[in-house]
Amino acid sequence: MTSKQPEQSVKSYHSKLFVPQASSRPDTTPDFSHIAIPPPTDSHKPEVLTGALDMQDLAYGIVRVLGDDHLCAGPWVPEISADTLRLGLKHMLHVRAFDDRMFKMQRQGKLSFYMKSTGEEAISVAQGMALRTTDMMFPSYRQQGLLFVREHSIVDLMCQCLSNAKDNIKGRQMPIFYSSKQHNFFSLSGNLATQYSQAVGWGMAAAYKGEDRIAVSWVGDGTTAAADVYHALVFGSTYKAPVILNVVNNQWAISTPQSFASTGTTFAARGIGLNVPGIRVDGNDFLAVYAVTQWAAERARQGGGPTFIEHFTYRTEGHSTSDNPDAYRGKNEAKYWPLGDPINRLKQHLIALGEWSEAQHLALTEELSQSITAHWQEALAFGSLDNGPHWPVSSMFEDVFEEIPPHLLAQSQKIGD
Amino acid sequence: MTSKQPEQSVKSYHSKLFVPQASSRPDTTPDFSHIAIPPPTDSHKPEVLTGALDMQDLAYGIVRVLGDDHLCAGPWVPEISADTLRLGLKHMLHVRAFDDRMFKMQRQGKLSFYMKSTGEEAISVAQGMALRTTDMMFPSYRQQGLLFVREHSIVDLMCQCLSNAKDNIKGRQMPIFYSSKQHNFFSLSGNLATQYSQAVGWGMAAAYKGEDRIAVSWVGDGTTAAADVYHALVFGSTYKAPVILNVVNNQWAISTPQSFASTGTTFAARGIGLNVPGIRVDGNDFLAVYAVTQWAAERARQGGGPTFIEHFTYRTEGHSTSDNPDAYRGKNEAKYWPLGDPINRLKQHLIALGEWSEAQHLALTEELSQSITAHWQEALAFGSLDNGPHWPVSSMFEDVFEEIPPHLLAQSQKIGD
Amino acid sequence: MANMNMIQALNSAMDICMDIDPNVLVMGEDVGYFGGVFRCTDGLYKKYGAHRALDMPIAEGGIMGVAIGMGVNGLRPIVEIQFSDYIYPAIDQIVSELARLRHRSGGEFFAPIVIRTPCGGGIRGGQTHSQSPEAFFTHACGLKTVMPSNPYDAKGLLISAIESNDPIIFFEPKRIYNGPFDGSHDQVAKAWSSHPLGEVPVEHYRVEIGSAAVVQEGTDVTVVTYGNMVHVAQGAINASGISAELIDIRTLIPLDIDTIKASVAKTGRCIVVHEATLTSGFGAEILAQVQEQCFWHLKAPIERVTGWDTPYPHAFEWQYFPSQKRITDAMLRTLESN
Amino acid sequence: MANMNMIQALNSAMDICMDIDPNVLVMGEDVGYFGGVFRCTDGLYKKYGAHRALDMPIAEGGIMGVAIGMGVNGLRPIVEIQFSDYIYPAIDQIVSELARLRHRSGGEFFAPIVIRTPCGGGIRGGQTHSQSPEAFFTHACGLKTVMPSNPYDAKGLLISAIESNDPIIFFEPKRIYNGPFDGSHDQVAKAWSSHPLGEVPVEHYRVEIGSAAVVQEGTDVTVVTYGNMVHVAQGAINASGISAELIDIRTLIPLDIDTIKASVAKTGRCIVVHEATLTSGFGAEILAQVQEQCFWHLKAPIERVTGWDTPYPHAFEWQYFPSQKRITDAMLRTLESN
Ligand SMILES: Cc1ncc(C[n+]2csc(CCOP(=O)(O)OP(=O)(O)O)c2C)c(N)n1
Ligand SMILES: Cc1ncc(C[n+]2csc(CCOP(=O)(O)OP(=O)(O)O)c2C)c(N)n1
Ligand SMILES: [Mg+2]
Ligand SMILES: [Mg+2]
Repeated sequence: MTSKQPEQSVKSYHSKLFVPQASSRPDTTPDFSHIAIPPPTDSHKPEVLTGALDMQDLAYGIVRVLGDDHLCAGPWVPEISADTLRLGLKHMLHVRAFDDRMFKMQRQGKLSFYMKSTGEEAISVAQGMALRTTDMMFPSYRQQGLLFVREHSIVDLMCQCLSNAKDNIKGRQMPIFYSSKQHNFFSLSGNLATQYSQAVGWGMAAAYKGEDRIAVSWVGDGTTAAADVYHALVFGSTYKAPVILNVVNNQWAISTPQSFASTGTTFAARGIGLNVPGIRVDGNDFLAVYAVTQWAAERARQGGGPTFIEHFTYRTEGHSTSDNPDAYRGKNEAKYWPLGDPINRLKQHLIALGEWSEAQHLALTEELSQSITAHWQEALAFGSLDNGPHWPVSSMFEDVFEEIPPHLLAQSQKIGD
Repeated sequence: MTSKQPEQSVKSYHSKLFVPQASSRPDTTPDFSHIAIPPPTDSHKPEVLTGALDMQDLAYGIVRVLGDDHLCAGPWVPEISADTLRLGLKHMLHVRAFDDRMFKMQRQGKLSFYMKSTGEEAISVAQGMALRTTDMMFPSYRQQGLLFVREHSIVDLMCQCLSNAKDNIKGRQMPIFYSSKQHNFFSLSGNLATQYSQAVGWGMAAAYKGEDRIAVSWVGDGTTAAADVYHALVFGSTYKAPVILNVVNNQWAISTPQSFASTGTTFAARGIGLNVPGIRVDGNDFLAVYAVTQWAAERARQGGGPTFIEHFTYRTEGHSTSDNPDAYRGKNEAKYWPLGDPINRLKQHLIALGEWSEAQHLALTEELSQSITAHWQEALAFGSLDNGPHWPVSSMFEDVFEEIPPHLLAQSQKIGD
Repeated sequence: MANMNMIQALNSAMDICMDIDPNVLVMGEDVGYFGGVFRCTDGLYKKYGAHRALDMPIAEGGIMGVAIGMGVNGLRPIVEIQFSDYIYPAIDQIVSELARLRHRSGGEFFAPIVIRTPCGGGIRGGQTHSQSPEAFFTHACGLKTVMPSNPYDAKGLLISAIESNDPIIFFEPKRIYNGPFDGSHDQVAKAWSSHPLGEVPVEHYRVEIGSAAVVQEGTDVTVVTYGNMVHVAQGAINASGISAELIDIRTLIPLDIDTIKASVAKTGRCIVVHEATLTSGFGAEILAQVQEQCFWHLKAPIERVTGWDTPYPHAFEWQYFPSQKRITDAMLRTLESN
Repeated sequence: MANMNMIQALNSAMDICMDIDPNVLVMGEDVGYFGGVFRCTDGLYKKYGAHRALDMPIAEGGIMGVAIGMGVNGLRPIVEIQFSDYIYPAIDQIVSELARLRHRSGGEFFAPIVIRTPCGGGIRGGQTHSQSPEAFFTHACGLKTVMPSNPYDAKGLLISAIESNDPIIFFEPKRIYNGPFDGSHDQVAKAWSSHPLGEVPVEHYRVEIGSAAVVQEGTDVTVVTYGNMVHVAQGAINASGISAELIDIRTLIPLDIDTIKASVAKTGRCIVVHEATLTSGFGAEILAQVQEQCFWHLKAPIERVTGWDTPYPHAFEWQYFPSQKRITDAMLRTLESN
């Protein structure tokens, strides 16, 4: 079958095509020094119904509250009690402990897959806390923090990851593809971005029904390129849907740097031309995220339509259990990230306020790690992917439709074959 | 089979959903008085490699050259001879005569369908003239003017509309879905917007090959909502593709006003957040369109990437032969359009320059109308949709693939059945 | 009862459902003020307002995404895709999201959406206004697929679809919007008033999704088809005098295979007709099921009469559109085969 | 000759074609610096540069649109869609544009694109990393659809695809990237070095698109399949001792029906196996063609063994993935049927 090679039709080219660069690759030293980090006092806080163009500066700056001195400053300082901050810190620590444990369990072969949100915990936790529990969340796969805020059972999260008999989605999806109607947490999709325009539709329905609930959705920096993100902006803006559209810019999309999606500017800027205000916020600053989310939620409830929020953060770990980031980015790039770690920053703030101590922190960390261990044992008791028990096999044919139609019934009867 | 009605589950709602309005409906009087028309001297002309954000004002203003006095003014006055202007005028008159004739022929049952570009002739004619013939065009369906500029045979255009034996696309598409590789005019698609990202890919290939050809594409205001428009902006900006991306904002998308796509701002603004400069231009001003196109082409050739141009114009006639605009917009809305008619404006300019006269205009109009009639007779001689001759029926099975595979051969042999 | 064409019947279905349930709304390109390019939503804007007869930006993918979110929030959107040729930008939201939502969420979430879309050729629409993409949707589990062939079924099926909690793709063969069309393109068009199924109850009724109709009984060959082609097949049967049993499946998914089986058990012969391209068209699935379930009854190979595996050509519309002659020839071949 | 797994074979095909022709380039999500999430484009970035192993934004629809434009401008893009489950956002550009361009432009324009995409299950990927959407593409005329089952074919078919002027969807069953997998998930995985077709010429060669392979001869029943399932079927045949003729179609469109016909004419019995969901899967088309063309040879109904009509479930992977047992049972049923 071997045939001779076709002749070379043309010589090689001298390409003029521009191809974006990465912040670092394994053979280069990470360098984020070009990123200007403004002090908290630099940004302004507009009225919630300000026109998108009139608050354009917020799309190109970085809204911050926690300064290098770990104290609050600037116009965005939210009204928030020390108790609430401590609760936020606890949720973040809890998420991190959960992530670490689940990741290890995957490495030990107990889970088929896992994805951490390390370094990004402030975003989902602060946002979850700034929303009302009646608000509907359409998350991507790195917002597990929302479920901690909404007090989802930890055991049940683990059961989902284990696809066992207690998995509320009946073993149908990979680990971390949570769904919880009870917590107004929409079913995760493996297909990136699809939930973004759905959130807009959900918000339109709320407005149509005259309610004041809002919808909130999240995508990653890489995912901003997807059509559904544009659809969300176009439809959201056209009908002034009560939604918050978040971009979690953690600098990487698997191995692809944000430069392949940002077009050399900020993500926050993208909404303005569609009349949607854009705000770039320090995603590792719990208080700033909280404040910006409150502002956007208020705008949505007042009929001002969507806000596009870029959370400037960093994906400290690999994309998932399936990749090794050292193969595509500079070693320890996270250490060079200029905005620090969200947990440490909130901790230092509370300590600076005299509301927290290293000892308390250690104790809480320990307590959470132990409770995670206990929950894991509890979850395992309900079964695991490899060893079961699972839902009955016949359950696979349920929920394709509301009622099982004859052809699926016939198939379900054959499965014993 | 009649079953009883289900009970009403909820009462009715008090909707808070925002729904955009039309510029007019049959029961209201058109009113465009909210549109600010700046004088030609108002805009500035930046260097071609200016950053998108640094020329943002051009996205919110209107670049104009021809003032109310029919004379040129402002920074965008292009270098252009009276001969070239007269040629432009001739092309525009030619397109209009062609459109009028084809429309009538459809009404007489000779064509299955037709679409006019009345009121928008300056855009395709001036742009076509400002480009190099080696530049590749990815048009929508209302840029027939480009083919007049590139001196496409008029008879052959008509043959396409007639699907006759001389139709270069072998009777395969509806009237006006032209394709001309020879004229670097890409095959029209019935699917809106798809050509937009293709143009970007074409431009990327040109850059990859080290050439300085550019690609140019067009969509309508309504079509801007389509995913492919976003794709074109994201990919075009990411790789700085040498392309010009045009939006022909003729205020309507069939029965839907531009307000369902513009999100309450200009279309030109949409590119800026993706680092693509946006320019809104008076689409009925031949000289302004010409100048802006030259600028964008130069930017693309110098490696500056895409420019997003909004042509502010008006669709004077119905969407196509299939609709009656009086059913959905105020009667004679075109008369209220504040930017006039492109042919008349260029004519008045040439007259003001002393380079043209009413008599010449009349003579040219007459001459073109006669030549169209002659061409129509010539085209008809090659056949018509209803009466043929057409391409042989078996040609239908060709070009599905480069070579006809066995299963299609078998089908083509059955067609005699 | 009243005389209605398909457009009026569909309009009546939507009107009734909107009147009953404020969660029902229609949305899509030009469906609001204008009432749709085929006028199916005419009058609903006036009666129910701009919020419930909702004009939308030209982005089928966006329309679907938004509709799903609305559905999750309790509404029952009826989405119009202006031509089924333009449904592809929405395929990801339909196949990856709408179809799978109930399953992937363990039954927690679902979106009760009807996607109405005109399909099929015969109107000189060329390749982008003539397609019949129904087979794509039948391969994506979780969707029901419906295509009525007359005003009575159109209204009854659409009401069932709107009231169903499953997502439904509702194809409307545009060539028969105004009258039954038996493929005789050179004859004067008939109106629905000339057809018994143009008599339509003005009130609410349902036609069950998943049940086929035996259009006319016969003994020698079973003709299985749907949409447009019901009338072309009927024309062929009548003109040829063959005693054929004509089955209008009406619903592709779930397919009423029992009705087909009973017929083929009787006739022993079967042809399947559709306008969509041959390869991997829904005809293949029907043929496969008949073969699997009626093998021992078959006296001749099942034949398919379909559109060709080419884009729908403007000039050769009537060579592409399956003709009475092709159907008759297939019936005869089947009858002669022994 | 060298020992290669599928990944290496595919990589070699791309490397050779890029070396010959500067118009060939690879593009897609993570295909550049990183070399693809399955490593199929590993090393090409280093060898040919960032311009020819082109990382791309996450927008499959945009990638396809851009690829078409490149193809029209003389390039020969090899597009990787990271998982075939994510090909749907690109369907409009594929079906409405890529597939129709040559035809609609009267032969003036075309885009010689290969879309490579990993498909199929067996890797605990759940419903969005396990799909087999090949049937969708077989219904859209103008596309060729290929799915190799081993390294030798993978390389030869991919070279043919890259050098073809027709658009080609090239499915790569990811479960067999690293070794042939016969469905025995509880056994130690085999490597391609244990399989004769893991021996691959290092130089340029082609395997013809549109030709099936008779994997092993047999007299009693014909098993028609492709991709993953070739190995599962082979396992079933070997374990059962049934004299089955195993056909790997390799190309879905155009289908080498002659090879299948010759076999069924001999055996009189046929089963069709694929991993994709049953209804309107490509098995229906194969079954239909066999029935149409071999009716008088058939001694038993043709059976289909396929994935179920449900999304691919995470927990029940091995109840979903067609097993040797299901294939053996179908062969036996077919043999017993008389
Ligand atoms: C439509 C689609 N295309 C591709 C993928 C594969 N994929 C999964 S995650 C991912 C990267 C996403 O990056 P980003 O949006 O930045 O989110 P992050 O992982 O950084 O949170 C890709 C390409 C997918 N899931 N869906
Ligand atoms: C994908 C797609 N959706 C819908 C249509 C139907 N359609 C044809 S033209 C049109 C309106 C386009 O309006 P606009 O973009 O403003 O262009 P104009 O007609 O004003 O030039 C629509 C909805 C289509 N051709 N393709
Ligand atoms: Mg990211
Ligand atoms: Mg328009």
